[in-house]
Amino acid sequence: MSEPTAIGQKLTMAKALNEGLRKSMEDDPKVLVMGEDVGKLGGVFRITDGLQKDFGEDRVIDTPLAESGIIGTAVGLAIRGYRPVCEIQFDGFVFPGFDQIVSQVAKIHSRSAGLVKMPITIRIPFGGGIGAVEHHSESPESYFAHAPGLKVVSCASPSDAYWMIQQAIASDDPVIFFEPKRRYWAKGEVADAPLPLHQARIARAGSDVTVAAYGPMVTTALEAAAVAAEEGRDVEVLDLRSLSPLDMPTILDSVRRTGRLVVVHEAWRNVSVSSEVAARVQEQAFYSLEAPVLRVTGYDTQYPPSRLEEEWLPNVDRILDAVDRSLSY
Amino acid sequence: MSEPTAIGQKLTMAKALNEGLRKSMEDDPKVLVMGEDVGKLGGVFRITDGLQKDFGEDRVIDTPLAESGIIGTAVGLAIRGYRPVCEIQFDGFVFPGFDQIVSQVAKIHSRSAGLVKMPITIRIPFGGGIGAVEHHSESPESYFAHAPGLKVVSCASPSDAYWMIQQAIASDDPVIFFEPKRRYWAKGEVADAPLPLHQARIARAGSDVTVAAYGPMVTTALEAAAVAAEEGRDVEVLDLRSLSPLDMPTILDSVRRTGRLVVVHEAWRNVSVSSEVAARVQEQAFYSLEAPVLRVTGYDTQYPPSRLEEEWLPNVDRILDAVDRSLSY
Amino acid sequence: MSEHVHAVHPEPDMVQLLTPEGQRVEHPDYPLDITDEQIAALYRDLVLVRRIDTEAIALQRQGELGLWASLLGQEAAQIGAGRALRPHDMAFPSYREHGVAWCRDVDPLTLLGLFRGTNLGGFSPYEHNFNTYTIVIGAQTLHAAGYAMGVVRDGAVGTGDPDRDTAVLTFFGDGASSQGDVNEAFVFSAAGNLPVVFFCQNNQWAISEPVTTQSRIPLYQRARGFGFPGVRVDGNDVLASLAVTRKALDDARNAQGPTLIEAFTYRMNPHTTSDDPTRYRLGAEAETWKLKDPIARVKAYLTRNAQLPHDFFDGVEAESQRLAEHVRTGCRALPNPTPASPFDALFEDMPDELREQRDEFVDFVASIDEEVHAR
Amino acid sequence: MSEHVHAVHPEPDMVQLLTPEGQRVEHPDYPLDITDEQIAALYRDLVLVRRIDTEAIALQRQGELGLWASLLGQEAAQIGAGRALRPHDMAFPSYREHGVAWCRDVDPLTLLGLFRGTNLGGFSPYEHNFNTYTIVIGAQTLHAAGYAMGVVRDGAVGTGDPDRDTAVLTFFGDGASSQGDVNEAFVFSAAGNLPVVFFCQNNQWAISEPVTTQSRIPLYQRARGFGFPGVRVDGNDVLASLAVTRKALDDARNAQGPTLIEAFTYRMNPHTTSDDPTRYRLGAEAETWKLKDPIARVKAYLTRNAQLPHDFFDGVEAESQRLAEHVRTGCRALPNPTPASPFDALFEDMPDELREQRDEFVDFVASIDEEVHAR
Ligand SMILES: Cc1ncc(C[n+]2csc(CCOP(=O)(O)OP(=O)(O)O)c2C)c(N)n1
Ligand SMILES: Cc1ncc(C[n+]2csc(CCOP(=O)(O)OP(=O)(O)O)c2C)c(N)n1
Ligand SMILES: [Mg+2]
Ligand SMILES: [Mg+2]
Repeated sequence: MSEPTAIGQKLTMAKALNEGLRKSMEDDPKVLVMGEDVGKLGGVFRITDGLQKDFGEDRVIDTPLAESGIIGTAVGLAIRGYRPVCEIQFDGFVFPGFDQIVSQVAKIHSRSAGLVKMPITIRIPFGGGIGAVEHHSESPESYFAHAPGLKVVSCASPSDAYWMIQQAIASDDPVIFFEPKRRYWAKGEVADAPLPLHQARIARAGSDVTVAAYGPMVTTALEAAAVAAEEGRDVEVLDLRSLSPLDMPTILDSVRRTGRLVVVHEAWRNVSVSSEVAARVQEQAFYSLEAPVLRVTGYDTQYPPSRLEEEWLPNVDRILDAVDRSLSY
Repeated sequence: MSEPTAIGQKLTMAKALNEGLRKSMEDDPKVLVMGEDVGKLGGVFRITDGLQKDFGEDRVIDTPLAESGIIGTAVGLAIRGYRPVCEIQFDGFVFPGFDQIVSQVAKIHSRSAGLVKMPITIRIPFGGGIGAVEHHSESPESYFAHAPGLKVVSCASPSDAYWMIQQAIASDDPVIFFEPKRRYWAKGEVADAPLPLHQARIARAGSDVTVAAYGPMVTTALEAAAVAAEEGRDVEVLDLRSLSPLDMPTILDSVRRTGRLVVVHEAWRNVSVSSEVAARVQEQAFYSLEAPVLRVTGYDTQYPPSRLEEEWLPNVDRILDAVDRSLSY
Repeated sequence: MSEHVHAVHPEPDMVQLLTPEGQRVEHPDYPLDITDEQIAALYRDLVLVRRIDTEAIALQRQGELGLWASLLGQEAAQIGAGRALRPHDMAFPSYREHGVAWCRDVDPLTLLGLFRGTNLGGFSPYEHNFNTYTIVIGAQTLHAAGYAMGVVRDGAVGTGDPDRDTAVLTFFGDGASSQGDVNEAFVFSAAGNLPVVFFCQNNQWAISEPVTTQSRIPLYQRARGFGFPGVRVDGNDVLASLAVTRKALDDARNAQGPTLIEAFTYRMNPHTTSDDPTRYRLGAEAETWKLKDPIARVKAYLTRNAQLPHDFFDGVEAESQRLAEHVRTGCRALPNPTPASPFDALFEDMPDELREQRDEFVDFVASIDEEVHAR
Repeated sequence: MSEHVHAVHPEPDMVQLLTPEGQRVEHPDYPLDITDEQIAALYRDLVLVRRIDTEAIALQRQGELGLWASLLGQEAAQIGAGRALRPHDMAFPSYREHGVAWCRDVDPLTLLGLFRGTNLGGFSPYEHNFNTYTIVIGAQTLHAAGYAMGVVRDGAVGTGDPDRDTAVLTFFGDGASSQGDVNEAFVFSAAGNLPVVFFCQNNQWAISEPVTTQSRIPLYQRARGFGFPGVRVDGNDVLASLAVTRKALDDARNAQGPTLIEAFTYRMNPHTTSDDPTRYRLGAEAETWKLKDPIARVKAYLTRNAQLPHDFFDGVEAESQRLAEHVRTGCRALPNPTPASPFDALFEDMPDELREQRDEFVDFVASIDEEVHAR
């Protein structure tokens, strides 16, 4: 039983994910965890810590070192009736499995005219700020949000981590689950009930400008909002939570109230989730916008050497600057 | 010598590409063509027809059936000083090579602090409308436009096909080259000089609305503009040509004149090239826009069975409808 | 080309139980006791799947199919493998396994939707334990390995209970052997000792590329590198294909792990109806392979050795006519996809934004249809 | 686990030329005539690269490096392989080949930028014919195969001219052997008979996964499946590693095609400085491998058999001290990346939109620095 250790408790996001996985495995014997080093080691971030000990090697599987193999075998397991939860060790290592994700996981439901379910969850620790080497700090969510047949979400708090991972696993559609690795160790209380998986959340109510973020940037956006408040600007912060599908009603409602929107993510700006949010909002709230939708994102370069990442990543200063620019219209 | 057969001639796009490849191979002995069935067969679309006969098996290489292998060995050839031109047989088959493209081809220049060039051209016949089966009608350009380190272009006419393929091969940066397969057999005259590779082109001047398209949709947009003209609406058609980088000056100049923009592509709408165009235009031409940027794209489903593709693909009706909606603001 | 120094020679140790001339031969490792009636049944299978193929090609010529991938020449490999399966075994085909589908009791019409463009596959893998066709080369081999991992977790291997023990059979080509996915499937299956059989139809060509472009040694030897057995069988010999596959599936069910079978055969027709083989191979090659025809040798054997009802061959021919008629009329009657179908099939739980797109598209199509009728 | 039934046993036929006790032994296929001075030079290499490793680990502990991947225990495999290379040969490392870099005359400081976070590699592969580190497992093996395709096209194999004939050597681990890319590299290299040598350091572990998770047979046997030779060498024996790699490189240069070398060794340290091996392996395992230490055996041999200057060992020790000092001070002196560098390094031909982003970023960083100084 895991509730006693989770709901109402103050947990790190890492622990909350671990408890959420544990709960899903307890609730459904078809749930499997698979990936590189997820067994004895408990994953390089310890998210699956103790699961192999408690559920056995048949349900917590250390796979050979091959991402296409991990996703491809998960597809076969799903066809056989299992619910695989695949761990990709780091964001930059999902690409060897990209073909199996976009051409198989995303397509098999359509290929089979809806007769085959793909209840696969692909967990990806993502984002930067941890002083890592190349390929360990990326934000590839936009690639997946473009692909029909995939649902893409990201948690920003331990509570969402605990609940959203369970909802993702329970989903009969494939979910790419992005975990903000640099927030793994931040603590928060686990709420006693979840929001719907694909609903955005008002993380801070405000009236002057809406700042929409997700994953690691929600904390940063809230920090920016706090600073702005001191300077008398009332910033509303949205935690998008679901990147595909987007919760447009919540986004539009906020923008209609504030008339201004700044979208924030670590991912590259070009052809990204923020491009889509901007494109939809300018179309669906054309007359409500008092300023163009602005974006604060990673620059369109390779993720920089870690000694430059603090500056390169969106931060409070750059968000405040965008808020000011938005208000200046 | 290939000029006599190309410049000033009326050629199909397939022949123009073939002539352009031939010219590049004549001009530079380091240019290699590699891929599945590009040799004796000349490719399933015959784009490389006759090249192996004329340049030999060492320069026109039938590779084993493995896309990651094709791109990965092209990287090694580039490091050795060659200019590989890789053919991906169909759009849907590029994904096994996705990791090598986004994590190696796109990154090695940065990884080596600019000391290693990646003059690789990856040719991808793309788009639908040819009555094909699954994976043979897709438009994956948005995935590549998101990745820093890659340049992404698409030709819409035989003349651009002839010149752009040579410019792409001559580029010291990697270029993903999208060929509108359903226009391979349309004929057009080859101009005697090219535009810069990354410059957009006004395909039809107009004053009421701007319709921006690329690849296969340029023809469709021009057809729509002709119909609109009969009904007294003067549509400007932009051929974007370069999807990454985008030629914003040309796009913004047009939008500032017309005040209205409709972006058209076959690709899925969610997190796509049209999202980026809309996001940038609403920011950079905020006060010039009399209507929101509208998009006419493939729907966010799997590419449909071919018996439904004619309706599913953007067509004259849907473009005209968007033009009307734009003008109705 | 300087890079191609080795050639692939047919192996001396290729398993054969029926010669091209129709002589029954024995193989120490693959005893097969089979009655003439059973051989006659295989003959019927061979004739009927070839007929399906012939009809499909004709339908494509008439514009009723957009494309067809012919199995001509590969009937024996597919019928032998397909008939070795038990009902609860699972098969993961590529896109050319019409003969295996036949053995799984999949109505040929079920396969035509994909090629006619009325669906993307559109049938349930569960109904006949036969997966939808997979077009991305090699991808299905990992699905088979994963399914086999599930079989292991279900405790459905090595129990000795024939109704419980389950094997997985997956199909791919000589060209596919170069794909990373196929080799990763070998890795997962060997390391996991999975109950999966890899059936590689080496039809000598990957579109225009000869098998030497993929490998300089016989493909069945690939398995050695991963630590499981590989065997080459005469893919034009239905008896050998049956015996070898049966043995491999038995081993899989008995927790003996994976086997790679290379069925040495030939793609008698173009790669697909869009291909033009005259550009890359000599007609003479096909001529020599005609002498090894998978059906002729069975007929020769039966006429010489079997006591069959006098009208057996006529009966098969008549049945083949009826089947052809079924395919012809059934193909034309296949329902077109509804405008809503791509949207409805995408998810179990459809997001609102997709529902809006669906309604817009359905209205749009309806509006065209009205115009059309208006005219 | 039900899926793991086979274990990997060290091969009896593992090539060894120097026993753990320091006894010189002969191997029929790998005669090595080498002087004691040359062995002493290898000893020096071994000691110095171990010292670089030790210093790097210390620098990581002090926060000067973000991460370090230790080569402890693998020195002999890397020095043996690295010293088998000729200047114009090309090496494609993974991320742990500091010993090979040393043999290529790459200044250790050149390797530290990646781990310190001042660059992403940041050096030219052409300067020492040593490619930048590749972190995506297995990717570099295809680069090596492609480079070898270029070598063939340059007519730089099989000419018999030692200054012209060129071989390519690529490094990867036991875990990497499962990646599709590595197996595709085998396919391309075998089919193309390419002058490439695959050097797999089987250090028994892929982070927390034992090699049995990847393969149930010795990894060198993988080559059989692709039609080229594989050999297992004692990776803790620098002489054997040298002799075996030299032979394989010679074969490659002489157009004999690829070879797979499995260097049987052990990762004595954690996977990287971020890893905690106590969670998945017993210290006792490392203890037994300590007895096979790559350096101790060479020292034992030299002390017993070689006529070296009396101060030889002290000399190496002194040099090692100087090297350590060089690494310590040099590391701290590595220049931080300039704000413009990620933008400037992206393309040969920078698009205007990127130039705008660069200028914005440079101004932004300048503004922070001002604030900082203002305080
Ligand atoms: C990943 C991928 N790349 C390319 C293709 C295009 N293609 C379709 S069939 C084929 C050749 C396959 O040859 P083989 O594996 O021998 O099977 P066969 O067609 O001979 O049965 C190719 C290259 C594809 N379907 N998937
Ligand atoms: C494609 C990919 N997946 C995962 C990783 C994360 N990772 C880094 S090293 C490693 C283990 C590699 O083991 P092995 O190949 O044996 O090399 P070793 O580290 O033992 O030298 C893993 C899984 C990676 N770098 N690349
Ligand atoms: Mg074939
Ligand atoms: Mg290892």
